[in-house]
Amino acid sequence: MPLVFAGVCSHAPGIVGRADQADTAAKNRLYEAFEGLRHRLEASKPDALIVVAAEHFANFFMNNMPSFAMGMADYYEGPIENPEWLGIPKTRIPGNRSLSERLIQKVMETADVSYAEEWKFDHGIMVPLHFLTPNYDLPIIPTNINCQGPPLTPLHRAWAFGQALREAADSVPERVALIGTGGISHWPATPDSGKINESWDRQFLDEWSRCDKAAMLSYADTQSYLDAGQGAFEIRTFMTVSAATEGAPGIVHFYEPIPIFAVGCTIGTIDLEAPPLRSTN
Amino acid sequence: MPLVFAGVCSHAPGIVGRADQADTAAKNRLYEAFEGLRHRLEASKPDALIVVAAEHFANFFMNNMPSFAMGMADYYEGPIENPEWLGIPKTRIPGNRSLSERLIQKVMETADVSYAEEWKFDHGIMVPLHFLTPNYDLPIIPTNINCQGPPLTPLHRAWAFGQALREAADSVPERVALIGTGGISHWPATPDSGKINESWDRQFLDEWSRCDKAAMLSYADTQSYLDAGQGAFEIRTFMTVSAATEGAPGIVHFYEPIPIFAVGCTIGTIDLEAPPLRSTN
Amino acid sequence: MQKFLFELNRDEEFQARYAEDRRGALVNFDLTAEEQQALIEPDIGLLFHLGVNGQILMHFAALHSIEWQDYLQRMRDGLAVHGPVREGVYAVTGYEGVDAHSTRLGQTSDIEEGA
Amino acid sequence: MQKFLFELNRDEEFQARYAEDRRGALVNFDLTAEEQQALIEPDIGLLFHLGVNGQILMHFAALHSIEWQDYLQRMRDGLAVHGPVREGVYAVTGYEGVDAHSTRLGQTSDIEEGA
Ligand SMILES: [Fe+3]
Ligand SMILES: [Fe+3]
Repeated sequence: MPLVFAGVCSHAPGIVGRADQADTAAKNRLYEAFEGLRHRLEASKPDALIVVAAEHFANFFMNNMPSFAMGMADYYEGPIENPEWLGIPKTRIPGNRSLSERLIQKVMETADVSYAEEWKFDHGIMVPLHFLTPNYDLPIIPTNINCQGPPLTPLHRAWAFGQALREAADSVPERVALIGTGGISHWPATPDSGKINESWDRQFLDEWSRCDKAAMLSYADTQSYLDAGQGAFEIRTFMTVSAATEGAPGIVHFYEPIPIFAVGCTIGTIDLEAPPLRSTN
Repeated sequence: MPLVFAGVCSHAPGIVGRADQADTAAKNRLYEAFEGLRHRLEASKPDALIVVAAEHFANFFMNNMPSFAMGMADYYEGPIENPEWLGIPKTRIPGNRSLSERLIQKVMETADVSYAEEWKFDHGIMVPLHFLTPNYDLPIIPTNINCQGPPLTPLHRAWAFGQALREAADSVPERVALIGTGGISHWPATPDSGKINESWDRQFLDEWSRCDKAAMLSYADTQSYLDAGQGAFEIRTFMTVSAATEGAPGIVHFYEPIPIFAVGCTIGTIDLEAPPLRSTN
Repeated sequence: MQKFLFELNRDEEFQARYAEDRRGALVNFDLTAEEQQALIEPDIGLLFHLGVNGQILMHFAALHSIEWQDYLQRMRDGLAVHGPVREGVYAVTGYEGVDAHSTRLGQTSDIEEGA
Repeated sequence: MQKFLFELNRDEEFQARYAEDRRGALVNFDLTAEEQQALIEPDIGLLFHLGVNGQILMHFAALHSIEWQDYLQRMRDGLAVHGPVREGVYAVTGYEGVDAHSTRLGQTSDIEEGA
């Protein structure tokens, strides 16, 4: 049935792991926004949640680095990181192998994916789940886009992947929800960690909220790197959600740079009920 | 520069590993055909050889199974199998990382590939190289299509991959050669090993030689499995070569069922100089 | 089970550990007692019946110096004793065998008998 | 070198082996003497200079109980001592630092000092 929910959020490990070092008021504002996102997700009564992530060399390495990967298991594990470091205990996360298989076969019609019967979630998936499904009771379909090891997934192929995900989600009887998770500008795990280019972020989020495909596809990695750090390569995850909901407006519920979390923290949803946007392409 | 060579061949491990158990005359006919293929390849003066293979759970497993993979290293190793069992000693095979990177980036424009900085070649690549580059002095660009673990790469995506490979090969200054390697009908490593459906093979090779895209894309895996065994899933490698040379006729230099080699042994090349075939689509 | 064999087939160091201590090499894999026993014997026919892909099993058989024709026969025997492949799609098709097939094609095949 | 850290980060058993015998855990990886020494110390700054991706290095630092701010400082020190990242594309941009940045945004950041 048609996609029941689509949204985006940040996943930086500091959001949970360094929560005690943050400005309390800023942290609380972010946590409330995550709470709001959880309520919206729950209200959509999903049978499963596709997470479009950009993992950080936890499962996928240069010996076999997929442009796109999709999980195909009945359960997963996470976090792969030290639980004390991340502030999230190790747990088992439910999947849905049958649903994964049907989605993967449909996606494979137009995009080429690696499927994975094992997957140890890193903070890129665990931080969103920690806030959105704190009881780990919603089956997760993990997906990954290579935003880390060049050659990276081209932006226009991330768009094609988003379209393929949408067709797949609409083709199954289950109520499928979708969330994309990544940083916008940031310099994670570098000496510049904490740096955030707020105006760059606000421009990207403006384009994202208007589903401006041409504008979003025009970001070149070399320029993004200079302006917004290597973390900005993760805009692919936000764009995949745009592609899956092309023509529907995005709502930015929260945006605030929080340097100790090393990212401009973002919470957004797509208004799937709104009249289609006039094409900007 | 434009692709300098394209061909296809079989790769069954028995061709080398069980050579002493075969009918001597039949074995000699096949080995002569391989020798002819080597001469044609050498005459094209290639700088590198792309091998489109269908490996057998040597590097790629269901924990991260790519639809398409391409090697990106300066050297590889092989065979991964026991050298006595395969009849080919362990060796180091040259690659070309720079060329790989440029090809991969071009292919990624339209097909989504996993890149691999490590690759231990199995018989699927080693048997062809044993005959075609016996001194291991030609840089190899290994590529792989998932013909083993379902969900398999869809046939029409293998076609798209072949087109992408061709565009990539034509875009680099190097003289690039291409070979696809797989079985046609066969039941490898099953109790029915040795079975060969000769009429099925001859029909497929007829379609292949006429580059009949519609006919080749119409093979459904469920039917191929019944008629031609699970080894027939490897027709994707032959079709990738057709897609890379669309409109050019194929020449079958050799075809003969040799049960102890467990496959209808096949050697073919594409006539890249011939006037284009009238479209059959 | 296939994951264990995949790792074993591609890693010589792991093969050495397995040679020394078969049961110890299995500890990190999620296996039933039946699967463990089949791997330790090794019972090629049972492994095939349990759903191990022949391309993976082939190298495991070679590691145990099981000759090609014997390997094929063990798979056939496994199906005869235990029934059709339990998981996966493989169905036997009633093949006449390499010897008869070669003869019909006018080829002689010089197959060594036994293991 | 990154492959070693990738394996180490994702495998608790491997972490235990590394804890017991750092040099022994490195034997199967194709590493220069400088790389080996940097991994054994561990010299976070040198590893970053040598081109290890920060996302990989971050967990290696956590494994050695190096606090976040100290980890960032060691990377900065590595670049100061050894020069820019030798392989890969990373270039430092002259960031003002989390404390100053937070203050400018009206946030207090309660960072623990030292390791
Ligand atoms: Fe990230
Ligand atoms: Fe094969």
